[in-house]
Amino acid sequence: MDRLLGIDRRIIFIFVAAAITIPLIIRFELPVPATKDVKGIYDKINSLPDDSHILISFDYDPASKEELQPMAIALLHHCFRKNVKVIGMTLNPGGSGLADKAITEAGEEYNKKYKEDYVFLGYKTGVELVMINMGENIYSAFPNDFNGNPTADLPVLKGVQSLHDFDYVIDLASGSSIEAWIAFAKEKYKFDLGAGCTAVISPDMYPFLQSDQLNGLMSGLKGAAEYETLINRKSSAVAGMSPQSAVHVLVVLFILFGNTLYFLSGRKK
Amino acid sequence: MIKNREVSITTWILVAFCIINIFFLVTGKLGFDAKGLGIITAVAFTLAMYSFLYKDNPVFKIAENLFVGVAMGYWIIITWFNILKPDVFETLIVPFFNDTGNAPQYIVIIPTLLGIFMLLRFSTKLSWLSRWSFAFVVGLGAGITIPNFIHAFILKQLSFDLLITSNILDNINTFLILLGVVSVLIYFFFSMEHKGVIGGVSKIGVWYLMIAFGASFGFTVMARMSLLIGRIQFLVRDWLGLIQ
Amino acid sequence: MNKILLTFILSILVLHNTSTAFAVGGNKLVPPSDFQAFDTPNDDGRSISLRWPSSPSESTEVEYVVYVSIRKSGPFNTEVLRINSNTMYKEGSDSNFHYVEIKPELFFNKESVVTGGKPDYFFKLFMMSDIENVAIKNIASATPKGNWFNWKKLNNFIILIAFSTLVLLFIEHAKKNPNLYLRKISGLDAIDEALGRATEMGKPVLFVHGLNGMGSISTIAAVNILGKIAIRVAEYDTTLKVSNIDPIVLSVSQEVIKESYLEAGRPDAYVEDNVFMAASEQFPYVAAVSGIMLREKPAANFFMGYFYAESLILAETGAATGAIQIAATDSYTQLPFFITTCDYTLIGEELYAASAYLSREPLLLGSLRAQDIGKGIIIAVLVLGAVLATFGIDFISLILKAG
Amino acid sequence: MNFFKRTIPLIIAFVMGVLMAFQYYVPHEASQSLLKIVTRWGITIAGFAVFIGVYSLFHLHWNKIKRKLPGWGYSIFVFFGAGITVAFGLYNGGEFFWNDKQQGTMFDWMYFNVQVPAGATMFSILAFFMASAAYRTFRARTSEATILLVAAVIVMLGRVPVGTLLWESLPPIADWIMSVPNMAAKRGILIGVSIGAIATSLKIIFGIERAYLGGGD
Repeated sequence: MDRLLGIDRRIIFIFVAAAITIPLIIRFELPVPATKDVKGIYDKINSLPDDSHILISFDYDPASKEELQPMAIALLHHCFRKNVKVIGMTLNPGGSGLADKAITEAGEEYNKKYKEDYVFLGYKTGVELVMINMGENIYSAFPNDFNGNPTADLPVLKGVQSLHDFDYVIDLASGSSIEAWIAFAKEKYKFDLGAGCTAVISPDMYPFLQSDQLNGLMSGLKGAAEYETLINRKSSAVAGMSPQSAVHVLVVLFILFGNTLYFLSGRKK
Repeated sequence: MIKNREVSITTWILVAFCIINIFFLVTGKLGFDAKGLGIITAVAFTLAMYSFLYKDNPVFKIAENLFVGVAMGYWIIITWFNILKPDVFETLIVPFFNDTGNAPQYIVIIPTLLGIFMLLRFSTKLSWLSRWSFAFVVGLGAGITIPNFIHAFILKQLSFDLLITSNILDNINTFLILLGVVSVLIYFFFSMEHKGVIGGVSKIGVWYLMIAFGASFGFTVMARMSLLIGRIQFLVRDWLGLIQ
Repeated sequence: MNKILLTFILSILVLHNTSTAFAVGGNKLVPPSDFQAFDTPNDDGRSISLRWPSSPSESTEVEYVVYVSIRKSGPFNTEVLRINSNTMYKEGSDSNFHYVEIKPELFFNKESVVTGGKPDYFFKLFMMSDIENVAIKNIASATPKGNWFNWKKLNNFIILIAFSTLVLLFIEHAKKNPNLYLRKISGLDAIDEALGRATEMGKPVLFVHGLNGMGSISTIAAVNILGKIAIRVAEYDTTLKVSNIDPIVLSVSQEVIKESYLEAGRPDAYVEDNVFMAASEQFPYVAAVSGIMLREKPAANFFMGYFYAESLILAETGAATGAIQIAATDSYTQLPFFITTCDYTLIGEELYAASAYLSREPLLLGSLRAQDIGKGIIIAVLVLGAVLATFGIDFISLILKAG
Repeated sequence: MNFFKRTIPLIIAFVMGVLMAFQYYVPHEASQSLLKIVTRWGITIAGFAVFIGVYSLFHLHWNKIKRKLPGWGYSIFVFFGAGITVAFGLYNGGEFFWNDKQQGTMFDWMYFNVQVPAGATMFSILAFFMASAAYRTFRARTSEATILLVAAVIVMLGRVPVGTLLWESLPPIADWIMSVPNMAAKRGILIGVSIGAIATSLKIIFGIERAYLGGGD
């Protein structure tokens, strides 16, 4: 029995790789019903009239790309379909390239014009300082966009003076930026805030959902898959749900198996 | 002996990697351009990182150190183009030397100086000047934190839902939430011994904490698996082209 | 802003009219009996509040429109508001009053507004349906003024003052009386037990620092605990190895341990090389520390400070070598992994409490006590508030309403 | 000299802290302008922090190379990676760094084909270790750990599509765990941590907590 427990961990690694690769290649689809929290964001964007302004803060970097980039793309597709004006920004230097790519590619797909229908403001550091400065005056925080264009005469920002003027703000976060957005921006400048985050931090967000400080939450790849289902544009996140299911079952089996052996062997260390 | 085996494993993997890529390039599956070569580079880095799973090895270490360097380089350049250039260079320095139609904004001198002072932290003689900058930023942060936290994380988080309504299920949940918040707070209460009622409630607090940590545990497993799924999608789809 | 708002409103109007053009028939509109304008309280001096009582002829087909002018005589041709007549009721007025806040300066060019001081603004309210428009007779006027205190935030301000006083008081108190009571942290007993076992087995003890530098409270707390562990280790004559990732934490740890050995009367037993930089990057750190665990098989592992994703691999490797493991971290996302792989885990603030308990530093003790009182008040308020609210008394929720 | 090294920073922190805390309660335009200016300055100052990161990293690896510490050879790659990225960034596709940032340059190529894949892969390695830990070490040693593992298993299965297939009630139970016990505990933690953060901020403002000033007086 000890030998069974003491197998080389590399054998377990092979199991994991197989549990993910095989369902990806075979491709079987599982239903991904949307939860209430993801629907909160979807419904909010759906309710926005044409030419509303939506701010998306891409506060993640490549380390969380696989969870948050599909989410960002699904969200952008929904916004552009709804003819909403999209303003992007980031508080994470490593995220600027990913954000720029997502926003530009989605915009081009819907024949939207940069500077008129969407803009990427780029990166600023200082987290809560940036938020408060944007809350007072967005042109003060971002005098130029990512490509160096002065923001003061951007048509896409017409009618927006500060954070309060945005019809909706969404934070896509891999760190503690959602808390900062709540404390220093949403509560201070009063606007609707939704969030998408890595699954690691999403359990910590539930108090804010209950207190309505967040009106919706997408957690991890599953959240992205739900959003893809809602906008009917199934892509990499939905495709990822079958391997996700398979590997979860594998991990649960490992836990059960390991604990059974542990109890059978008299709980010795 | 083991070392020899590992050297030969590495060599074989490298050879296989080269053959696959040459095959893709020759058949035109990957273009001999920035995109095709980019995918090959990205795959090389992905696989180099995964080699850590076999054991810590030079390939992993080289890839990791390169990654750290590139990430730092990216941070420097992005900070230049997004912060220092628009906020300092173009508002203060360019108008000072060239007539751009805008007068230099001399007020920017203050934060610029404080920013430069901050870098003096590494000097032995002038490091005390860096304390002025840190004091400014840290004091500012502390000042704005207090009232905003009281508002958003304390007052807003205190909910006084009715414990008795017509919906029994709601009542139970409301009670469980109240019990949970209170018992967890009591668990982190250090001025009283955990005995008697306090001890009992703090024990309940531990259960709540454990359920919450279980939830975080499940979600963290989910997160890491999602990252792996994303990478395998990249390898199987973008590189090998096995799926669409 | 103006234009967009207008086109937006127009578009709604057009849509709206096509469907309801024939809905209203012949009913005369009864305008509201009153219309008031006043400076919005608790604001920065840009907005004016308008208030008027509801009218019986309100419906989805009827709109309220407000025009503004900077002269009492008009012309009133700048539209500042157009709403459905059965929306925007004043909160808590049971739909008896309408209430809106308007920032009039947004509707005027800077030049047209009289310079020097804030001008008076004049407002005219109309009730409009497809068939008729009625104006409310009186023209309301007000001047926006900036206010120097936001009374809605009074509760917040009182909390700030009260809590500051508490913190300062208790730190002073703890300076005079360092024996302030603090409950025993159960994980601390386990430390002695683990050190005893290491001594019996003649194997080293490994202390693993988290990833954060000296600026983080968790690291400071970890160093405090390390100092106490080092005293015991010196007394027991065991080997203590300390792995670091930050050079400053490294030198601080070396100092602290040297002092502890001196305090235990065994300065000769201190070996500087046992406190070392394991690596400078996250994953190499994992690899290096895991390597030490596998090679030297320490009898006890301590993980203290702030950890990130590496916690899992470290604790797993340690568990596999059969060491007693004790973790202490305030990194909540990593706690689940420590709890399932370690024998004892100090959760969150228990780390600070443990460091205060061991070091008896007034700064830590005092602020911990002040925080406890804060928590105590919140617990009392939560329980009392819920009970009172159940009986229909919402006094507590009113005074604690976030403004 | 002590006045400049010690007193002035404490005064700055105190004045800034008190000013900004009180500013929150003052809605007047003057107070808003102050907030705007001060946060604007803060952003600019924070921008310089990149150089602190640069210095720490390079200093560390430079020391490794200089002292020929074990594994010093790998440190060269840090300089190499940073060097070419910065060079491409400054070259800016032929426009050089004093012009606006160009799209699709070698700098972007480096980002998308080195930093993105390596960064994204880094933490996915943990997926493997998590599975192996599940097999070898996640044990229900105590009643606490048992509760934790049971909750984890329910959530893990309930949050993926396969959960419904295994048992229909699994997803609702998982949702209940998330929004009732998990929510309550996380709210308790949040309130406790916020009180701690407020206390730390107060100690900084009153000059009791000085760790941020760095060592040496």
